[in-house]
Amino acid sequence: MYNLELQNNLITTSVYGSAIALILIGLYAVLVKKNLIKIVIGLSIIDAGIHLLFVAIGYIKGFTAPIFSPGSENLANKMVDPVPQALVLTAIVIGFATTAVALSLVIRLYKHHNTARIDQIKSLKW
Amino acid sequence: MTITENNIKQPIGEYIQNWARKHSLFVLAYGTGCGAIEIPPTMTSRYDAERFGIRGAATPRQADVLLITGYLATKSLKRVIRVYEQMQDPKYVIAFGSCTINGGMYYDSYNTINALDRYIPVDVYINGCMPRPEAVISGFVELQKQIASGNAYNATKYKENLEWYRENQKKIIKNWRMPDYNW
Amino acid sequence: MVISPVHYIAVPLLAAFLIPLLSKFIHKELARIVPGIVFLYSIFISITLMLQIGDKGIISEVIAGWQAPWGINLVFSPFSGFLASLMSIIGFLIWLYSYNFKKIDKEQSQKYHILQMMMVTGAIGIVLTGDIFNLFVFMEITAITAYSLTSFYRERDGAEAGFKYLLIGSFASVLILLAIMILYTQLGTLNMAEIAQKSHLIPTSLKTTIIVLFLVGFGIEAEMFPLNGWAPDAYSQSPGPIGAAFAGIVVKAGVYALVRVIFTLFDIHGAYDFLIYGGLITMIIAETSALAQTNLKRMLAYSSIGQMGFVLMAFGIGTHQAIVGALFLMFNHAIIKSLLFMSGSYLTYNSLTKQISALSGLGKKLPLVSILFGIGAFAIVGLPPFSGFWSKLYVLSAAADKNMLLLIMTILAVSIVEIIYYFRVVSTLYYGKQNPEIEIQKPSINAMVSMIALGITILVVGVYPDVITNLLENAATALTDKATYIQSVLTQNLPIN
Amino acid sequence: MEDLAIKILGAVLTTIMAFTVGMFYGGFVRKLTARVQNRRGPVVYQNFIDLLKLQSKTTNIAHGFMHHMAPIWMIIASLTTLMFLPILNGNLWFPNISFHGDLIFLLYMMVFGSLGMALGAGQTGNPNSAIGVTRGLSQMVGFEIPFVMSLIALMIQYKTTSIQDIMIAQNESGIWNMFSNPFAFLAALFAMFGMFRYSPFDIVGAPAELASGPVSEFGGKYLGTMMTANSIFSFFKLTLYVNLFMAGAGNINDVGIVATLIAIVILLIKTFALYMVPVFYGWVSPRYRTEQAIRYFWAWPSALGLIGIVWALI
Amino acid sequence: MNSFFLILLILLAGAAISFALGKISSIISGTVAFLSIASASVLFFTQLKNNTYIEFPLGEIQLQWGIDSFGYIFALIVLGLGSLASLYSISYMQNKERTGIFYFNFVLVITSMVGIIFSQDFISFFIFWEIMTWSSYLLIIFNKKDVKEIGVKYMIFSAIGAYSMLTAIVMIKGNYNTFLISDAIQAGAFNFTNNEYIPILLLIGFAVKAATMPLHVWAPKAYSNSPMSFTVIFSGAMSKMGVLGMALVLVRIFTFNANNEAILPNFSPIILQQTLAWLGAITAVIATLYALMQDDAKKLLAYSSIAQLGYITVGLAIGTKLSVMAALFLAIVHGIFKGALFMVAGAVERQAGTTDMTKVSGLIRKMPFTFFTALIAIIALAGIPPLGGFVGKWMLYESLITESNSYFLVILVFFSSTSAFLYCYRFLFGLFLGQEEEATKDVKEAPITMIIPMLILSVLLMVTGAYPGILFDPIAKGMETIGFNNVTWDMSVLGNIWGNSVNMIYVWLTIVIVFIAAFIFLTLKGLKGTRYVSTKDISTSGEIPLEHENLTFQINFFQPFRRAAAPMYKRSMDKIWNEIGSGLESLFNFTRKIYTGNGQTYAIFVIAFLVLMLLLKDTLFLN
Repeated sequence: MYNLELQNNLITTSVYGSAIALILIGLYAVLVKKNLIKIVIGLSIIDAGIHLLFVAIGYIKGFTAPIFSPGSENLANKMVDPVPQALVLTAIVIGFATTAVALSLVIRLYKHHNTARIDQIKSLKW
Repeated sequence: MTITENNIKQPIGEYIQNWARKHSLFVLAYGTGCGAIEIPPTMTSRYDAERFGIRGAATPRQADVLLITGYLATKSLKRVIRVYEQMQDPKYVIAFGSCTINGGMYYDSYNTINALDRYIPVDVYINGCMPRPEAVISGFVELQKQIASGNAYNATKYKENLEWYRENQKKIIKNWRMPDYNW
Repeated sequence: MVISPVHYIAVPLLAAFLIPLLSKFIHKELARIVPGIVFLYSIFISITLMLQIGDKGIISEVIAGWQAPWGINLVFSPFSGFLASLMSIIGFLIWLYSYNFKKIDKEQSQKYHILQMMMVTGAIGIVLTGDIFNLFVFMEITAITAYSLTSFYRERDGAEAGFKYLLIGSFASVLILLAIMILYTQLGTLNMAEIAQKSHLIPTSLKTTIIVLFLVGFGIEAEMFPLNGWAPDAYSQSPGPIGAAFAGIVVKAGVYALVRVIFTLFDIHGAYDFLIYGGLITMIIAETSALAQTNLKRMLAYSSIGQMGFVLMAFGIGTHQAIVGALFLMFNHAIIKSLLFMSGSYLTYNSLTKQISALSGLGKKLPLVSILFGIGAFAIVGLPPFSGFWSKLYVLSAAADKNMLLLIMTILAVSIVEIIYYFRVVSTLYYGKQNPEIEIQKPSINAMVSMIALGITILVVGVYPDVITNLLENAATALTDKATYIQSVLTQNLPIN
Repeated sequence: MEDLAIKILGAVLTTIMAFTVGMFYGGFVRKLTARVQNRRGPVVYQNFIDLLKLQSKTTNIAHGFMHHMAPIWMIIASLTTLMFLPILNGNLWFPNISFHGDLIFLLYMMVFGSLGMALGAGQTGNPNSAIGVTRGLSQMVGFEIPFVMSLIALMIQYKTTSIQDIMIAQNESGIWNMFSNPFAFLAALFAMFGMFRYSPFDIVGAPAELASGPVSEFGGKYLGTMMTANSIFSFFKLTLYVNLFMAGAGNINDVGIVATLIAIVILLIKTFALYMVPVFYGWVSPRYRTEQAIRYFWAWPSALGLIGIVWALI
Repeated sequence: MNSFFLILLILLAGAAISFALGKISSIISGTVAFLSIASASVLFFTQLKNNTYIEFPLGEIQLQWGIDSFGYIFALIVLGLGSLASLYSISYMQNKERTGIFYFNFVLVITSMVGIIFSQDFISFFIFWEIMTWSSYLLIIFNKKDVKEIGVKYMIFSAIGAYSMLTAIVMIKGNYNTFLISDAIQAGAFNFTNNEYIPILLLIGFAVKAATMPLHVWAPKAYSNSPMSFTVIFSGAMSKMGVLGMALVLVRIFTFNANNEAILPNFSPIILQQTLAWLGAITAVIATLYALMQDDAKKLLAYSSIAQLGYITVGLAIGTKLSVMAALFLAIVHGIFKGALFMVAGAVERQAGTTDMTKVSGLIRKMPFTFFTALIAIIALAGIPPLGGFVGKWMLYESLITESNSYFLVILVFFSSTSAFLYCYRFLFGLFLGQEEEATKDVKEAPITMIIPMLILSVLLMVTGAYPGILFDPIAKGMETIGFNNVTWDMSVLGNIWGNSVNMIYVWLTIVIVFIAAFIFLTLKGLKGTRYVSTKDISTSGEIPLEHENLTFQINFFQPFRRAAAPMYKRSMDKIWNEIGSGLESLFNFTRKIYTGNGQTYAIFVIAFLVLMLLLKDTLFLN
């Protein structure tokens, strides 16, 4: 079980803070910016923020990477949980795929509509 | 069984029928000319034709007497013939005023019939221009006498001499377009 | 070879990898045929496994030998098995239908078939997996393939719909990921059975936060109002059979996830009311929006959203019978909406525009398709003797058991709206003026077969619902019986052989 | 057997009486109208002469089967209603076939004749006839409302739908209904104006506009038969009113010839008195338009009828 | 094999076969339909014994079918009229397209009605009810005229009815845990003291089919627009299914405590009873007023059907022995005469091409048998003695006056009934009387297969007039089944509880004797002098109508009446419903604007919803 109490470490706090800031920045981009590319970038930023947050939560101060290598067997209880990192890796891949699809769609939208403003692309409505 | 009255012999059934016909004359007043104005005083309180059983009828189906009141324009003739033929036997025609007899003051008019009985058979003529209601009533009384004696058979004459009448009628009426006499 | 639930996922993945190679080196046609074989195999697995669990209860299969709490496992319970079988069958029928579908063949049809296969695989994965992160991954597989399929036609609006879907879908993935993260920090496990076992340990406020995140995240996939802005566009712009797949497969997976979270993971009763009201509002908004649609596929899309609202609401009632009813609704919705989308897309295809008014008089030119569409329309509004009636009856009588008179009346009032727009289409089909200029593209035999199969299913289930109710009873029991689920996953986890 | 013979005899007697009285009433009306207009007028038996003349017409025109049937329907309606109406209160000689005169049956049977005539008139193809018929039917809808209201008031009052019972009850209490429930009587009286179609409600025949309306194609024997039916029918209507509101005539215990004759005389007096009301009203009123007539009936007479019902309920 | 299944199977097979044969020949298809319905009728009336029941399960639901004396009444209408109508439609549908679909749905409607009569449990009742609804929907839009308006309207109102019925059914299941009608009755599901909404919802459901105001607006166009051979069933038999249901429910509401008299358990049923009765009467009045303004004979008949159903509703709502008997009698007789009238309209439509009374007139010489049927049926419809219609009306009035205190109701009903003479005359005059049209010069009498059913129905009307007892017999038995005691009747004597009676035999005797005497007199007298002339030979002030001129008075027929009754025409239920409909539609159009089409807006929705949920999470999930 992990404690969620915030460690007094300034660095850790700043990591959490920047993660949340990233999420909010991304959200701002997605919700307010009109340009499709900017929206896609915003989505990526949100993803990045989430990933950062997850990794940060998984990290315990002073623990090492969860890699078993010769000579590190005795460090087994001093390792951080590998699962969040594994998850984040997967999520990054997924985010990559999503971004790729998104960008291809943006290209096609631009071709069809001659604009990249999301508020002008609403031929499907109601 | 016959019954004799005024030197005329009739079977009793016919006598009764004629009596009823005589006392119940439904008049279809064909108000073609100025004579029509004489009909209201004839029917209303001063002269009161109803006491003779004379009564207005609205349609030829119910009428016994066709009253031609005054001059008859050629245009009206067609209607008069039509009405006359629609009436049911026994039926009588009273022609009213000089115009029906010889054209009267319209004798040389291009569109007035001069002698009515060339076109339909007339039972009683009432002369005068116009005849007073007394004269009209006397005409009716004359008709009643004819009916009672069984002499009012002009309708039968019309049927018998239909061709002659038609010939005369068609001389006047150019666009005939009427069903032929069908009874 | 031993049949195990892993084959559901492994075989299509392998096939997806092999298809480009095969088609390049052996024969081009293979790219289109192989997915069908894969689906057939899935159906075969489904049948075998469904027969197996008849006596064994729940099959929990671990991947790569790791024991349950630690490794990723697949759970084939009567509930998930029912959905997986349904999805494979619908997937197969959709493949059969879209095989040499003219308009798809104009584009790159092999991509289409791979994507479609992967989408179904993802959905089946969602249903089968016992690991919450794995569920997320499968959901992303489904979603990404769905984005691509939505914008498959290189027409003007496909990309737009795809982008909207992607935008909202990304939110879903973010929220679900966030929820999984918080969950993991609290419990240190990702196994759903274990989470279910330990969920009472989470502090209440965090627990509700997690639930909210999950609900909103999966709610997006399950088309809950107001999270369903993407849905009408995606349905209407995707190829016809994909619309059917959305309605029959993708959304079902979303609903599955939502229901799993509420019923198994947290078993929180407050969420029942949320489901009822959320479902009800979804239903009202969607059905009333469908009323004024002039575009057939968009109308079907709204109707689909409304039906999903109905399903959610039925789950929200929460009694056994209601869940049976909800599952019945899901089943019906899958087959009926698939039929409607399939026949509807032939109708629109032949009318040059997707407008309803352009369909007039097609009933004479495409008699069988029109009749099938008519059967679908009659069934979905719940007219006996078609299958839609029974699901409605189940849900309504479950609601009546709880004495929810107003709810029943609202549902039925909304159903009247549904009747109006469906019957408008049917009457246009049969009794509109005919447009003589249209050249008719007759559906191919395989498409006819798949549609007729669906139509016959509707009729058979409608006349004799017993064929399906047993399955549904078991599934409903499996869903609500949390203890058995936990027990069978956590203890019966010996790897088979 | 004897019973049957008496019934048949009674039926014949009733018919003859109704016919004669009806015809004479018509003659009286003509005579009186003439006197009011300061004329001598025809003889009182003028109607008989007219009838005789009409029947002795040698040619008759029919426009088809329904035209031929119309007078028959009217005769059926007149005679059937008459047969089911107690003429004299329980008198042996006028038993008819009445089952004490059921009001609702009579209400509906009364329409039979109108419908028959309307059909006959319709077949003639004469537009005037059809217009007359629509007027007549519309007017009927008008006057039936107050009429039915007053009938309902009576039925409530006496808890019976039998005319005979109503008569007996009046005789026993000694108070005529026209006094015990004046509102209902007034409503019925107004309805009667419409029923007899004297001015101001002579919109059906309306000689100046419609050429005698429905009957405009009927002549000869048809018109004659219609006249007969109408006479019988007006006698029926009068008797119905007298029975309902003026205690009818005769007494259940009087079976002797003299008593019967007295009863008949009483009946004649009552009916004649009642008959004069619409006739008097007609002398002083010009003709209404159809919609005016309908509104007339739906306004005050109906209100009176309602008050009558409330009165009876109280 | 069980006769219940056998009958339904025969009918279904008939439907299927006639559907398959529709492409080949409409006559064969129609013959198959007729044979299946006729043989099902024969089976029904010979094989099925009263009060036989079968039970069988469908899943967890126990279904029960059976036939009791009450259902028997309606089986008489459905199967009798069904056979005749299918015989009639062989010729009627002869030259039409898509006859396969027509006969399929036609037989299916009959099947579902038979099913409804069989059903002793709500589930099969509802299933058959819905089958009836949609198969009739397909027939209504069969003529492809105003499909959207008519069909959708019909479907909406049917759905309102069916769904309120379904609500009641599931609520019964929820509260009493049964789907069986008899169990529900025993548990007191229809009883007002237990709950008000179940009987009311059921009544709404049935009232739609019985076209009671304000749920009647679908009826006029639906009746007039479907093929006439179906409207015979539609108006004659299908509307009676609503009557069946209403009778079942109402009798249970009112006679819960007492068997013979309507002793009312508490106050609210009285209100319901009065409301329903008034609604019925107002329906009758309004429908009559609209009927007499119609220029299309079919529409006229449609409105008149609604009016007649209004009387039936009144009778049922009053709920006394005589009134229920009157209502059921009227139901059967209405089936007969309205069936005959719609057949007449169909024959005219087939022979003359239209039933617009401004375009057709003077058909009496061309179609004498049709006219005869029309005449007889109209006399019955108007309630003029001595036909069956009068018997029903008489009982209704007597019951209203003598047994209930609904004196003001009786005025309404009477007003409607009197105004009915207007449209009755209009129907006969418009189609058959007056001068002959040039356009319909070559019209011939309808073929024999159409004439025979019409004549059979006319004869039935006369028989029911002279011997209403033959109908009283099944009705009385049926009424005893649903809870009345000692329902007495006589072969031809009608009696009320105040002791007054009408003997129909005497009425017939008088009329026949007078008729014969008058007919002989009038025909033989002056036989030689009597001439039959054409309708052109009329006295129009000597004017001669030309051949192509038609002087028949047809347009604005009841103008004076309309002027007099103008205030009553001001508002129409149709308009009100349309306003409600368009109001709702614009509301829906407004709400769907939520889907703006802008992806960003949807994203904002998601976030807003998330925030909202996060704010409300504790109140939502922790209760």
